[in-house]
Amino acid sequence: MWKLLRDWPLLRQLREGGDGTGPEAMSRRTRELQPKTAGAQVARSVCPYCAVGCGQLVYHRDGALLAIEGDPESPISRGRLCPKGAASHQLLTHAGRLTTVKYRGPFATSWQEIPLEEAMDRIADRVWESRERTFEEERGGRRLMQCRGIAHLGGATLDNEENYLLKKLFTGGLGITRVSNQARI
Amino acid sequence: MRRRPDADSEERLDELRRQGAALGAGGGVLPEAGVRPAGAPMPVASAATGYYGRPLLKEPTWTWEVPLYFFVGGAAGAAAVVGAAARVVGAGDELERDARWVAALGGALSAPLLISDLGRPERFLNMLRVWKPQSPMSVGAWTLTAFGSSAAAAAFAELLGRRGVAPVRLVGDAAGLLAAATGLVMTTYTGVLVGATAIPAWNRSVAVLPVHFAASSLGAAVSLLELLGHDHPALNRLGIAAALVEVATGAVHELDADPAHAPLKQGTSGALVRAGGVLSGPLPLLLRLAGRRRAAAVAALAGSLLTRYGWVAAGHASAREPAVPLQLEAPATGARAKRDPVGR
Amino acid sequence: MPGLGTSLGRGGATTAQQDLRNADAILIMGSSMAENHPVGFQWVIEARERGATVIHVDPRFNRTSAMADLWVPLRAGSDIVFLGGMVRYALEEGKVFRDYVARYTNAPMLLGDELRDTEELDGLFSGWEEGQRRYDPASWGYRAAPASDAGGGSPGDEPDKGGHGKERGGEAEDASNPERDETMQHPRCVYQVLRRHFARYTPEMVERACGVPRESFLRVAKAFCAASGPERTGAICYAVGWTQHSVGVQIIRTAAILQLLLGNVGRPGGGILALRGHASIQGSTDIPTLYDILPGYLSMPLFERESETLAGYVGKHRTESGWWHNFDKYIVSLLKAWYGDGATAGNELGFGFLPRVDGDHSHQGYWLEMAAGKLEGLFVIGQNPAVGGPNARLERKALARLKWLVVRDLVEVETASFWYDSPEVERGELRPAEIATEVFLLPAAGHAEKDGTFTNTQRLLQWHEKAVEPPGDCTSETWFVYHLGRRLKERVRRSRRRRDQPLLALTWDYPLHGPRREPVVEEIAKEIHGRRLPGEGESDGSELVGGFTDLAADGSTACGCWIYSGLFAGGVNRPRQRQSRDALGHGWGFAWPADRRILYNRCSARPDGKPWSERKKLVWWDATEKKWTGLDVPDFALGKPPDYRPPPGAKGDDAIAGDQPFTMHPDGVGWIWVASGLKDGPLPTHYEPLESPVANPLYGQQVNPAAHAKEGPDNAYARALDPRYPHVLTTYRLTEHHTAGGMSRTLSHLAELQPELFAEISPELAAELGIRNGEFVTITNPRGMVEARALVTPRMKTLVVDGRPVHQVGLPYHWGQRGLVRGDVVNDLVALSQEPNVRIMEAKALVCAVAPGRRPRGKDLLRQLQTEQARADELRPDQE
Amino acid sequence: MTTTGFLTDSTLCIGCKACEVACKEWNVVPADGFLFTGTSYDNTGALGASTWRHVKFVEATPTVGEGGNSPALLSWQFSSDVCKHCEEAGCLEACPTGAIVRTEFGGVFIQPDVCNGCGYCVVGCPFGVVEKRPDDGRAFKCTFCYDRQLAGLQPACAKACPTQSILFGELDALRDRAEQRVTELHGRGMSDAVLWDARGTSVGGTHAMFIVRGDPRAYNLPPAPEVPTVYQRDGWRSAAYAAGGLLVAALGAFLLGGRDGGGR
Repeated sequence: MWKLLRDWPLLRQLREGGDGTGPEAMSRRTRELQPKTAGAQVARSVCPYCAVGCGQLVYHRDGALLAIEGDPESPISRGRLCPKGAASHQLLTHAGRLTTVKYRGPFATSWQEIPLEEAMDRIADRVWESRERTFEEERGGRRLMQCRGIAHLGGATLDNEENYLLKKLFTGGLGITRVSNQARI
Repeated sequence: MRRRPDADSEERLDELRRQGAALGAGGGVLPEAGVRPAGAPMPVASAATGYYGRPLLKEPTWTWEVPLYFFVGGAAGAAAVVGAAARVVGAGDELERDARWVAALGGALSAPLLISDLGRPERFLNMLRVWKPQSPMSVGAWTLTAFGSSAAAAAFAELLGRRGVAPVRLVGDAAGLLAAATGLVMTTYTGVLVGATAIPAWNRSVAVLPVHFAASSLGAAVSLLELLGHDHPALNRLGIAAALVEVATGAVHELDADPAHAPLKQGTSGALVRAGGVLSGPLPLLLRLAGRRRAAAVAALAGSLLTRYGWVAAGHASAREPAVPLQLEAPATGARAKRDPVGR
Repeated sequence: MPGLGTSLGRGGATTAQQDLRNADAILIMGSSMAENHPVGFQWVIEARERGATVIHVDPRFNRTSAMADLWVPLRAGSDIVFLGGMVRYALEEGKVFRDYVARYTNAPMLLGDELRDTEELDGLFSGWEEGQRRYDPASWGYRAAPASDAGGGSPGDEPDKGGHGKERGGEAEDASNPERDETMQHPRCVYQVLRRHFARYTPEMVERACGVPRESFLRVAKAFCAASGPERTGAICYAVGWTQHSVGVQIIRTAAILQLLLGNVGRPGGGILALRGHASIQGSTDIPTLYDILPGYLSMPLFERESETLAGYVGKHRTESGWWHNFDKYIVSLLKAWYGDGATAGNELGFGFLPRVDGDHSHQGYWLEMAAGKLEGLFVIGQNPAVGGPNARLERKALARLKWLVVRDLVEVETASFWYDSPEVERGELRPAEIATEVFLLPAAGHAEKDGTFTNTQRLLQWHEKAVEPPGDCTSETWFVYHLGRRLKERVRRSRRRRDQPLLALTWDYPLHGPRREPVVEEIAKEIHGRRLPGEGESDGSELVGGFTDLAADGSTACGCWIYSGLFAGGVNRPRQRQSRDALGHGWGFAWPADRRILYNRCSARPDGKPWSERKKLVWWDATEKKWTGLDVPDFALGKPPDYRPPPGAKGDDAIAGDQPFTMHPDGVGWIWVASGLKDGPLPTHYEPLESPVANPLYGQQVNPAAHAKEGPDNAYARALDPRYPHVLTTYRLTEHHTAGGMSRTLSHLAELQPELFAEISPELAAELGIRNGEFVTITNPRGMVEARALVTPRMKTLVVDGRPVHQVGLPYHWGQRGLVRGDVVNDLVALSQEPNVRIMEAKALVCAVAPGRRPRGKDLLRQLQTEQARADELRPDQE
Repeated sequence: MTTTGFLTDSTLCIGCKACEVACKEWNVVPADGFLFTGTSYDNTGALGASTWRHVKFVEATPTVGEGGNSPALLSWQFSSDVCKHCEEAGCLEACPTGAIVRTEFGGVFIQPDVCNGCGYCVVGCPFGVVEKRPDDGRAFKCTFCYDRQLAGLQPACAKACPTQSILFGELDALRDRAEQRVTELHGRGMSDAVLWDARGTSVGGTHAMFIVRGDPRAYNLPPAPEVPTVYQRDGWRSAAYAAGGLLVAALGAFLLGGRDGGGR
């Protein structure tokens, strides 16, 4: 009760003066205000949208993302971001983000959720079956070594290491030649 | 893939060539002539229209309770004054008693009205967080607090006073006087509250509004007392005085050509204001001169209430029109509700 | 990238975004840089504020035009006429930087007598084989140079082959010095052939074909050509506004020719900046998820005789002179990286494991197979073809023919949901209960939830650190591919079948970490960088190589992508470095190759090695130190003096003289003339888009003869001058959204900024059709029909082309059926067509009709579409 | 503590709206609706409770051959608007609860934990900046990133701006810079470049200044904004007369005599 009274800005006004627009009118929360990133950990990252390659600082605490801002030290972006780059925190945290595996069986009219490992097993099965059916070792006595029935699309949004593994497994390992992505000229 | 244009497209091509020639081609680009041709209106941002005719100001956020409070609080304040005056002159106990009760009930009704208008009603006490004389709203909050409690005290004393306990009467009278003093503020500050804003239709009337609202409140207060059965001639005199002032303020607005005051004369808001003006000015005046006190009272009450709603409505209309605050040549064309000039 | 690759040697931007600051003029064309690369555009603004002239040539007055000094609207699809006009202006008005051109380009080379130019053949070059609809480039070679080297079958004309692998394009050249005329006066020298070729690209022709007033054109030509010579430089920025045409590669070629003539390549403030649209689109070509190349632009082996054996394949692609003499080292090191001990001398180092390409396996090529029911399974990872693909309607319908589909993304994109909420379902073309396709939709990890590198638009590799664990079942692609591969390798552990040997041999032993047993990404990066393998007897302890110069052809080294070799030099993760030391950003990230920030920078010095000028110095020869030095890593043999002349019989880089800066080319110079490596001609030539409202004003040949229209019932075209589709349609992006929208339509903070599909229309067209701003309009062509809000704006100009008014309509293409804001799929209007070299679709120049009001719904729309297409069919000329 | 400010230079603005998004991301401001307006590329419309930075798109008619940087004519101007943080702030004076305070940086800050949504600041703002968020009940506007400034960081919008169209810094230095910039632009032939800074008015200057080309009114920047407190003098005087008159009238009315025969 006494504390409440002591924090009553009116009394502070009487004690210290002020017209009720200055520090005397500030609440405890305001007086203790800090940026939400205070004391957070920072990871150095790169914007995932276009190819300018703006440097990003990813602020996080206890495994949760707090904010993503430009990296002032980047010689390319100098800490600045465009609207998309500025929205990349929302990109990773928005409610519509997919976090479970969805499966749709033949002729099904709705999704069902299945465990990740089960999905991986089934995908491996499908790849294997299709490869078995459509792999051609030779044609006309000439080496082909090609899996005709499987194709891949995508890569321009992925990491180099990811594209490397994709190309290595699909083309180098499985003989898939139908591999493509957004990149052209 | 080699494509040879066939006959009919050749014709089409010739026709188009003729069009091109007709359009005075050669420059490679069509003349600027048809930049805003009929059939293709485009919103315009310019010194003449402002930014696509969008409002500059935000409309008031007050809900129906606030104009009602202006009415109730004002009437209550005036009643307290009338009651005190009656007491001082000793013009009759019933009148004084009823005036006190009107003031007390009005004061009691005011707080809930204001609180329910708040976006965060649970925080109504914050109104007493600071003392800001530069904020009419702050002045009003403190005034209402003082008025409400003193008026209530006065009425309560009235209740006990009947049993003739002397000190109680003394306290009651003191409270009554305090209620009257704050009542004077209650009847007038709302005019400053509305006038000292960014809304052109309001702030250009700031010098008139307090008088206007005070007269309106007085008219309402005496009318109430009269309807409660009091026929003291003083009430009629006050009613006539109030009506006279209302006639005057009404005239001021009607004669004023300031475009900022258009909302007071045009549209719904104009209709409300004018109706309120007639009901609280000329009409009760004539009725009182004709001795029809009760009819006059009813009219004045209605007028006083309508007036407050009228002024708030005018504020909305005024905020939507950017021409005045932006000093545009003419009223901005196509000013529409926020972010929908497409007109859906 | 063959546009840049064939002209200059490497298929990447020649410069860094920061270097735009040093330009005296910047020509932005085929790009709205301010809209789509806003943060990179800060350097253009900085140049402008320092006095540079910023020029924007674009059909629309957009946010880039609003920041430019000069803006000129041209008809979409007429870029080569405009640029060709600038080339002609430079040649005829004496704006050419002669000292540069004479020494650093192939302008002085003499060409064979059998060559015939488009001037003589009404739009075709000699060598056109109408039957096969392709060129035989035999007649394009330099005089006295064999049409091709030992490899046989001259490249560039193989229908199966894409263009990405021919960055060098030089197979057809060897070091045998062709005849030169240093005065560049000889009628058969490249310079004179070029003059004659572009002779008809006059300002008057530019006005006629592009709809650009000649005065405006001349202002642009004058302003840009002034940025040339020892003291001044100019830069060109382009994006998909140039590439997405049936002549995309040749548009870029024209720009390369212009920059070579003005001496603007390899110098500060010069060059050509290819602005790419995805975080790692450059990387996904360097380490390609593409069908026609292997990492480092090594061609995929074709299903052909030469590529049967490693020797034959190397013989075909290795050049005698120039950097590609090292071809064998790179392919062998790649095979060792992939197959490890499985790659032995006995099995040609596993060359036989690689699949052979026997057709057009590009996106559009195999999608047509899919539509024909020839594909069983498809992986779609971080892409959304149901909205972003050309003729998206056809692509969506094709998905229903698959046995199974795996989609990995951050959200449920339209590609994953095609079976229940695509427009085709709404129109009753597809019924969920009749679609057999099994769909797996897996949640992906975001950039802050995984380690890895992106390669940005200026070839810069930058590492992004993992900040947090991905939510729920979200995983990185690294995790997905690794564990899929692990499962599949399990199945072949004991297999003796030939088909299983590649999978069996595939090195897949990456260290794992974390709760999900994620491969350690740095280990993959090291594999890409390259290792020296332990030889016989040596106990393992393989060590990292220093860079690609350490790679060997004897199987003693492994390297996943030779051009990236160096990213882990000295065991340091260079892409992760964050100490920028200078304006070019050395010390921040790693630019391929060898951390060179400006390519061909030997050009920044005169032939004698001294800078052209103090103002424009970058790299120069230090006579006392006897080495090249300067502000960038020299793109040249460090110790090779300017006066070095190759001894007879010299091979590889030793065959390149000390004043030949384009070391990737066998002749060491920039190519104004591309003797081979391109499927549609050695010089750029204007052809109309596959769909055009005008007849080609320059030649009888209407469209690019080598382009593939892939015409069919579901991929119909409006024929040239079709009066029913009189308007030019162009598509583009907005700042507020990202490509097909999966990363922007789903975010409230972006979606609210551009909530609805709109069509930008000129006031003239609006008046003609009685359209009011904000109302709905329907845009139609033979492939589709979309409705959009009309945005009537004077920023759209009605041009007069070939004497007739041409209205242009602009449509951004970000919307689909899902997300916070929805709209019709604009790519339903785009034809599935192929530029001959890289098989890109023509999305920037189409035709359409515009009508007020909304489109029909459901079956009615279907009926309407079918009539449109029937009409197009019956009206299609028999020449098809 | 130095007082800080914004200088928004529309000749450098590329209309990318990074400031709008960066602001919303940092301050966790909700979306402001998904309506297509048809007014150029501006679908946000105006500043409000859920839009604290707002980029305006002023379209004119471009001429072939001239870019937007041409001194000759206006074609397409972009300008990022924000709370002006007035020296004499209407909202600040109006607030009855002390929820709105002046920070040590000169900014005007609404304390969300104090505001009770009385709405008086909304009509107190001569720029239509403050607004009540219906679903929340409280009034919101630009905080001048008070939390960031306390930690020595610049506001989110200024940090994000790709072309430094939004400059943040010490107010007086910015003012000098603004004047230099305008002189420079005039030197380049852009005689229509003006600095909007309400120093001459009762608002007493603002902590957000704008360099625009053409008439500021086209950007809804009022030529002569007034802080509503200037009307209080007349208001209270009139109130005093009214109160006095009322008192005199009441007493007089009774003094004139008569008696209340009424009462039930």
